[in-house]
Amino acid sequence: MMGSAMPKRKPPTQLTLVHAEELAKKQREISVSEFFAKNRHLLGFDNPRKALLTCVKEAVDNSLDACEEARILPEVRVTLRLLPGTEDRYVVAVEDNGPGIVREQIPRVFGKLLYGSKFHRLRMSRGQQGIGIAAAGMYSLLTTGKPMKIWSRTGEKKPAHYVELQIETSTNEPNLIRKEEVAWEKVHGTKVEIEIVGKYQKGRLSVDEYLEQTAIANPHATFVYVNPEGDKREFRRAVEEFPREPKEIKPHPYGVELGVFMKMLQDTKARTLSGFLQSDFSRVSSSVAAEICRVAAVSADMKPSKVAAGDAEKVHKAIPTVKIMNPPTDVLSPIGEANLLKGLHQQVQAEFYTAVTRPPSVYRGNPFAVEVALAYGVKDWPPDDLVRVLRFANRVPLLYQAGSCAITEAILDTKWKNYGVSQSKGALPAAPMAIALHFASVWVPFTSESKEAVAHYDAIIKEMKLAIQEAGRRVYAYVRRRQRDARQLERRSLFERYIEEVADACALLTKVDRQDLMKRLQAMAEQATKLHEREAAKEEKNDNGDEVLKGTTTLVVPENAQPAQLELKPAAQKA
Amino acid sequence: MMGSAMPKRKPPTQLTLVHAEELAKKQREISVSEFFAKNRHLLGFDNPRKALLTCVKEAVDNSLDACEEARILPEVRVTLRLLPGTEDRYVVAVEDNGPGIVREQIPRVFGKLLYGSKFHRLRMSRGQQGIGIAAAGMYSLLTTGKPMKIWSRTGEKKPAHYVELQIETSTNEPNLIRKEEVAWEKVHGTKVEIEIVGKYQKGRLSVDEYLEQTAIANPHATFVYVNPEGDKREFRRAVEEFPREPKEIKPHPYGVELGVFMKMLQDTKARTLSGFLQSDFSRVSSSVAAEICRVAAVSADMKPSKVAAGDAEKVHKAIPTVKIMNPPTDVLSPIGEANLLKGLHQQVQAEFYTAVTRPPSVYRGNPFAVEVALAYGVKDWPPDDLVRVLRFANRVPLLYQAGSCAITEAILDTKWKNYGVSQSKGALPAAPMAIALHFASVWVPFTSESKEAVAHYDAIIKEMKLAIQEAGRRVYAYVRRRQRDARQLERRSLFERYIEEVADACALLTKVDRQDLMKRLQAMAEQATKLHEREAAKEEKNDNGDEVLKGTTTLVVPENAQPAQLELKPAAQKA
Amino acid sequence: MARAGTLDRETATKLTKLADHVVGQIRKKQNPGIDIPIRALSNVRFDPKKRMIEMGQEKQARTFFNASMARKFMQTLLLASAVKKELLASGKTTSIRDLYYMTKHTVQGTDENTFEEQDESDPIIEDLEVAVDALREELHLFASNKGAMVGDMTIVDQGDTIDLRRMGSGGWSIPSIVEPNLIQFKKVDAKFVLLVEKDAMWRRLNEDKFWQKHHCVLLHGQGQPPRGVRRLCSRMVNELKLPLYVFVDNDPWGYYIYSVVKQGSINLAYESQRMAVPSARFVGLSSFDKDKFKLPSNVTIKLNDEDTNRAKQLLNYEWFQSKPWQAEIRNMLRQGVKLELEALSKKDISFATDEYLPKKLKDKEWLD
Amino acid sequence: MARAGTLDRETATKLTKLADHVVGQIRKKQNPGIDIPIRALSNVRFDPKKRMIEMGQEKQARTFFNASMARKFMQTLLLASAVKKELLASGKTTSIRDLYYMTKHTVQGTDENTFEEQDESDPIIEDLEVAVDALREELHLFASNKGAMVGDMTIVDQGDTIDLRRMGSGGWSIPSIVEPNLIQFKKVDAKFVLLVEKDAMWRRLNEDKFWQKHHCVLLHGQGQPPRGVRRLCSRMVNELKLPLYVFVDNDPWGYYIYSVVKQGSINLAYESQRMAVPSARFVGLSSFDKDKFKLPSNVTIKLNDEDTNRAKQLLNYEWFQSKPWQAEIRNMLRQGVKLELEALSKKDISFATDEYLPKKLKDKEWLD
Repeated sequence: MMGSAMPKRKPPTQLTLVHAEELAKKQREISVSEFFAKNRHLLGFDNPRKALLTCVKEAVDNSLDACEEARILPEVRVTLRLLPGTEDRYVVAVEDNGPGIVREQIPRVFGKLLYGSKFHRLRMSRGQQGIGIAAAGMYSLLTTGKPMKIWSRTGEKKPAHYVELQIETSTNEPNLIRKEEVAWEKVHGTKVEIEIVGKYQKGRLSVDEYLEQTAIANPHATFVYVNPEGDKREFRRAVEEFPREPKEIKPHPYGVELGVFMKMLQDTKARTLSGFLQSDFSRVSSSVAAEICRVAAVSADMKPSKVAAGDAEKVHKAIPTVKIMNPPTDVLSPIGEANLLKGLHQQVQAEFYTAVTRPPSVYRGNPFAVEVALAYGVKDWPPDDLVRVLRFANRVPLLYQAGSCAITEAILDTKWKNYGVSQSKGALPAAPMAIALHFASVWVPFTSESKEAVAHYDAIIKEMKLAIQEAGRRVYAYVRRRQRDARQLERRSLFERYIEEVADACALLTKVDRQDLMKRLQAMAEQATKLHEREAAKEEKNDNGDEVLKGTTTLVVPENAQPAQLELKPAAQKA
Repeated sequence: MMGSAMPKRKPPTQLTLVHAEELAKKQREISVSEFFAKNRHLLGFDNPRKALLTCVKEAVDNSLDACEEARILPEVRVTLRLLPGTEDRYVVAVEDNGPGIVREQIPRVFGKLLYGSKFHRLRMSRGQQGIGIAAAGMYSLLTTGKPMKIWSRTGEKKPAHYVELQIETSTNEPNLIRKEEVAWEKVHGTKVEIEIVGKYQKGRLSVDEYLEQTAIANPHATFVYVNPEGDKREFRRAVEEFPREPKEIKPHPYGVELGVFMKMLQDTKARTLSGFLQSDFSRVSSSVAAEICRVAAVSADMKPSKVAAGDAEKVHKAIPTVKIMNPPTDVLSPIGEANLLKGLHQQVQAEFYTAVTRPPSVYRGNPFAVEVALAYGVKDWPPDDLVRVLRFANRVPLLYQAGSCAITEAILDTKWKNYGVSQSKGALPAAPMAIALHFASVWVPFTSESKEAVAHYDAIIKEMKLAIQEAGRRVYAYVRRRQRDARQLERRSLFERYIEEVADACALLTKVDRQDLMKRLQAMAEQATKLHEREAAKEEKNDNGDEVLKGTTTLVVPENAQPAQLELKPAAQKA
Repeated sequence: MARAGTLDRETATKLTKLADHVVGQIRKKQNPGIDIPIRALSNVRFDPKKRMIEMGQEKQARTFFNASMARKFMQTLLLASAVKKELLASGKTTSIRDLYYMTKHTVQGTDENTFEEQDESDPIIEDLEVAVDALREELHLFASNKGAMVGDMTIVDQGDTIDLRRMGSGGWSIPSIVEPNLIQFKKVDAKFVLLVEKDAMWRRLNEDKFWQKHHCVLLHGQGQPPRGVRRLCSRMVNELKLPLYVFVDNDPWGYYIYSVVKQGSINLAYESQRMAVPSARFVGLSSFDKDKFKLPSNVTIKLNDEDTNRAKQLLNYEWFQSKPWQAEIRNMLRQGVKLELEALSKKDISFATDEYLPKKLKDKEWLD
Repeated sequence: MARAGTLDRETATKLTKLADHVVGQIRKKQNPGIDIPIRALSNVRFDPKKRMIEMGQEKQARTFFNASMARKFMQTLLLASAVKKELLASGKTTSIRDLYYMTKHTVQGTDENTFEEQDESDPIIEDLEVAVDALREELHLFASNKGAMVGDMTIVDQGDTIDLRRMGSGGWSIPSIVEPNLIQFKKVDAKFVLLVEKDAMWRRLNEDKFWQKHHCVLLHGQGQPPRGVRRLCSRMVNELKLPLYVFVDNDPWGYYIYSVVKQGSINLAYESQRMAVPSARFVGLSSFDKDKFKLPSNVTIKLNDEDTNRAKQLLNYEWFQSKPWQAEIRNMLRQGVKLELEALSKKDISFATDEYLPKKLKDKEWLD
């Protein structure tokens, strides 16, 4: 059919033949390191300033993850040093008190892309893809040619190891340059030093901002930060408890795609379809498995690898029609309403704080939870300024690409006018307000490997909006309560204020005794005020402002409170 | 020092020890297919609608690349078919008249990520990373579990091969399901069929739009498109010549980073530093190499692998101080001003067209060229609408992520008010105008693997802005000329129009003869108009509008021209 | 100076009664209140027999011990006492702005004023008018002086006899208060009253001595006629039995001016009894005049959106339901243009005096 | 009807001369043009001796064969011929809006009108006034009627004798054209002229018969006084040798009204000769009156930004350079408040009549 539709042309057959084989000779495999070396902007190494931040971020993420897996309260030290005589050569050093890394693993963890413990499991952690810190090393190699330096020790009775290594991009394998046992005062922990071409600048999108926000989302961690000017800042932990330990989880049946499902059927160790559904997915009991097979009209006892494509499709179609419990709550480790509120309160001075942690939900078979903390009435707010948004994914602050992040979209999409906050079309709301939103999941769907923005899944945006709306309702309740308090005060003195005017006018018009009239009116005013307080109480009952705030994690700062005097006990906590 | 800054705490040593080793056991290598299967939104498979477009795009890109390498004028047929009885299952078929693929290569080309001929060389082509078509197959597998079907034939005397295959994600290797020789009426060419979960919708971001724009950027290709409703559209080629063949190139010394430079020193086959500089880089003659070594104060005869780190750094620092020619023009294959203008004229009806191809420039060692075609006075333009932007990279239209693309930024950053076009702060200009910008390079720095936006390199944005500014100046010249024409026309009739009124008034006030006065005034009006034409000519000389347009690739459409009557000979062409 | 006549004594009594009622309630320990007829659209109706817009019977109690009303209650009594003491007692009149200043003072023990802005006192004055059933003029309050009058008649204004036949080019400036105790009509030779919307047309007609030739009273209100002009028209129609003709632009605003003169306005419905002239007749301009009098097309002005909307509203008003009026308004909408009085000058500077008005009156070509 | 007197014949001659000049140029094959004195700030100056704002000597030639001037050239001649034919010849007067309608028609062979909007004809009328050196009133054009007058004087208006002592509460409505051929002064017992900004205060003073007790002429201009009122003041001052006192609000607008009455305005500088009254005196309100007359503080109104900017501008005007004026304006700025005439009523309804004005006049407490 194409022949008739297209103009006839004698094809140069001979040339083509040669060419197809020539072409074939050029085909080659590409190493993943080669790929990312060429595409390093994908990993957050777009420019020197961002590269500096990305190096710090990847190292700190690894430190925090390691500490948490080992149940150690993290103490992380970040040092930035400008090499003397240069304008753009920095040494980034990150040191933790984590469990350390066993000698044999050090080269691959730091010198190989797509290597790690976090990719092949569904478990909430900062790192996910096994790229981060090795990519920092690769960037260092590309820009300065210098190897990474690693110190690590796993315990009191173990020696400390010192390693220098480079990644070999053409093979994606580590290249060990030096290794030795050294003396190190730390009992356990890891330190990494990377030399890169970078640029240090304070303010928005800086290492400083990243650490401030990291402290908000990790109130159980202590950070010490020395910037290139030698200034030291310490962010002390606000909470002495460990966060709940995140657990590994099987995929949830909702949202698993047909092709993936078919592959799982081939790969499973289970011997029956029913057993496969129970063992390879979370929240599938034997009765749920039976119900799925019944709806699909497929035998529950079939050997999974023998399930025909047509039957697999029937089973896959049956899954959404069967009610299956949401993934268990305890696999995620949200920051928690009280801790998130404390974190925000330490960074932002405001009148009113509230926090909401949503129950977990599911997207594409992955459980996730959304938390929002909101500070309203921020001090010294420039008029008409848009709300400040702090984005977090698995406790990591997201600084870049706000515009393409689902968190931004959820805030934009919320009808803020319903909560008494002004908002222009398509813009963030304008109010003296900071919103921190934390997205926690066993798998965060980032829009790129540089992990700067959460992708737009409907299920995710819906949960985010529910959390934001709840926080919005509370802000509105607070604003209304404040207005009501002002009204009540006024009502009390209102009648008394006007008694003299009314008595004067009546006396002038009717010649009655002014003093007598005033006495009578005053007596009535006292009565009336009481009456009005009763009415006001009724009115307030209709206005569910207080009802909204009751039992929520909310903190109202008295008007003249000194920050130091404040006791940080949120008004009430949810169970 | 950390010990003193942080609160003392007894570390749980024993636990840690165990943990470091436990952790080590969990470390595993990650296959690149596993990585992208999980992160498939990175490759453009975010949702069913976009997935459909991405499948078509990857297949069409491959077809066009193959045809061009074999110097065949491409004829590509795209068919979308909705599987009967379903709402979201589509079969995408793309068939070309290219050179075909030899049998042995078919599995790896279609069934392995990061495999291909285009990654390891610097040469302008559509595909770059060896991911595209295999990723489409992987998406098909994930959503429908169905294999890809491939037909290919390399010449008249060769048999046609039919292959069905799937990618094995855990190993990133192709899994052959069926292979056989078949009868095929095509003498040479390739056809691929992929079954996916998708969504077809017309309008913005559709397959239709993608093919329309592809036709603009590939005026030498013919496309036949059958949409799921069975409607057939044909985009006939507008040009019968091949585009200039792009050439492979060595990296240019400007912009090569220190780390990369040091690695190249290790890997080179050259025996001296001077030889290395000449053979492994483009545009380095022996005298340029000598000058670099002289500035660096490093011996030109050193064996490259023996060059110490410090010396390598000196040489690297010397490179930017030595004048080196820009990469050769002929490695790139720009569309060309005349062809780009023709392409735009076929898609967009307007009053004025102009096109600018900039001379090649360099970013990070890669030559690139920018071309802009602009249509002004687009017909039936909704008032106050923003300009329409068509983005292209290596002849491929970019539909998504306009907001994060360097092309958009370059247009936003241009001060359109200088060219008589209104523009709000931070917004695109508002005018009945379409701008097509083509970025051509041996290596396009996309912001993500889904190849939707060009990354923001200063050198790139600068070139883009220069091209846009040149086009903007021409638009302004055209607008001024049009205004001037209108003014002249008006001036001619102005005096005559009022003669009667003036004569009437004078006659009424002074009793002179009305007819006599009119005759005198008419005679004077003729004189005056001539005088004014002289003055206008003087004025025009000062206004360099025509000067700006002289010698440019520009087309002005007469006001009442019928599209069919138009002869598409641009006014003048640049050498 | 005005004398405190019977009318003023009656008004004073009304105000005293208001306060008596309040004092009585206080003594009975009831929440003291003033009943105020509601001045909203909901309490207004068109009486098709009387052909007037009138206020209904609904009232609202303004009580003192009610947080949202306390301040207004105080203000109502304050204004009532000021009117009695400062104006009725002295027989003087003043403007509503002046009364605002006179009653504005600081409430003792606060930094609050009895009134903050004139915007606050103006509606309370209207409340007081309806609450005690006394027109603004009876409360000795005047609006701004607007409008002038000449004609075949003599009047007495506060004792001064003024011959309106001998007022030159300026005319007698019509005051805001024209109640019978101040203004009386004498030696009336006029056969009708002609109310002109614009002063330029009035001046043209006066210069042409239209009133002399046609024996009429000629007055204008500089646009929407003020209370004094409307009240004077109403008095001439009722007391002298003269017909009233209204001469306005052909646009929705002109229709509206006519309709207010004729049946009163919605927001001042309580004044209709004394202000409205249900027998008033509309002598143009009409939307049919352009054809009838062959006016050139470039004297018309396109209706804007506001005009069109306003005209469509008028179509629905009860008092514009007669067939001729529906035809008139629909014709304007159909043509999409309006016409100003000045358009008549296009034919001839004295076209209105010499042809247009004489023809309209002779042929009885008015709308009712 | 006005008679075509000497003045009208002179004006007609001026218009003819204009056209003669144009015809002469055409015959000499020169580009015909009309010299129009420039009415911009650049061509205006304050004459400190005469104490008037006057127009300078700069002129611009408006020629026909110039693309940007052709239309205006045509319009100027068109208006000149209409004034002569329609107004001067018939002795009638009209409004500038009317003249716009009268001269608007389609230019033959085009769909263009001679004027599209009144905005186009108004400035051409002003051009014509200065080009032929004839005031608007001499061209038989009037502005809107505004303002009223009573007082110890009789006038003759177009032959009608009007006793301003017997005008009741309304007064004589001041016409726009008050040239001597129309209005004459008779039986003048007044000793001075009092021009009041607001009609409410005028009414108060009239009700209190201030003019009777103090033998004066009392007039108001309803805000910024219109041309008729200003011209009448100028004539009374020049012909009857009466002093003029100006009584306005204490705000920048009040200062401005006074300054226009006294030395003319910048954009109508060419009228100063006939309009301005350099001897006019400002009797208040002054920014010092609040203390002097012990007015309560809540009658003041805060200056807004526009007030403040305007006051600062006035400080720089040549005609406000005298020490007392600088003190007056600076005191207003320092206090940050303004004061309306109504504020005087706060003391007593007739405070202005009985105390304020008598004291100011007796103590000669005016500003000059």
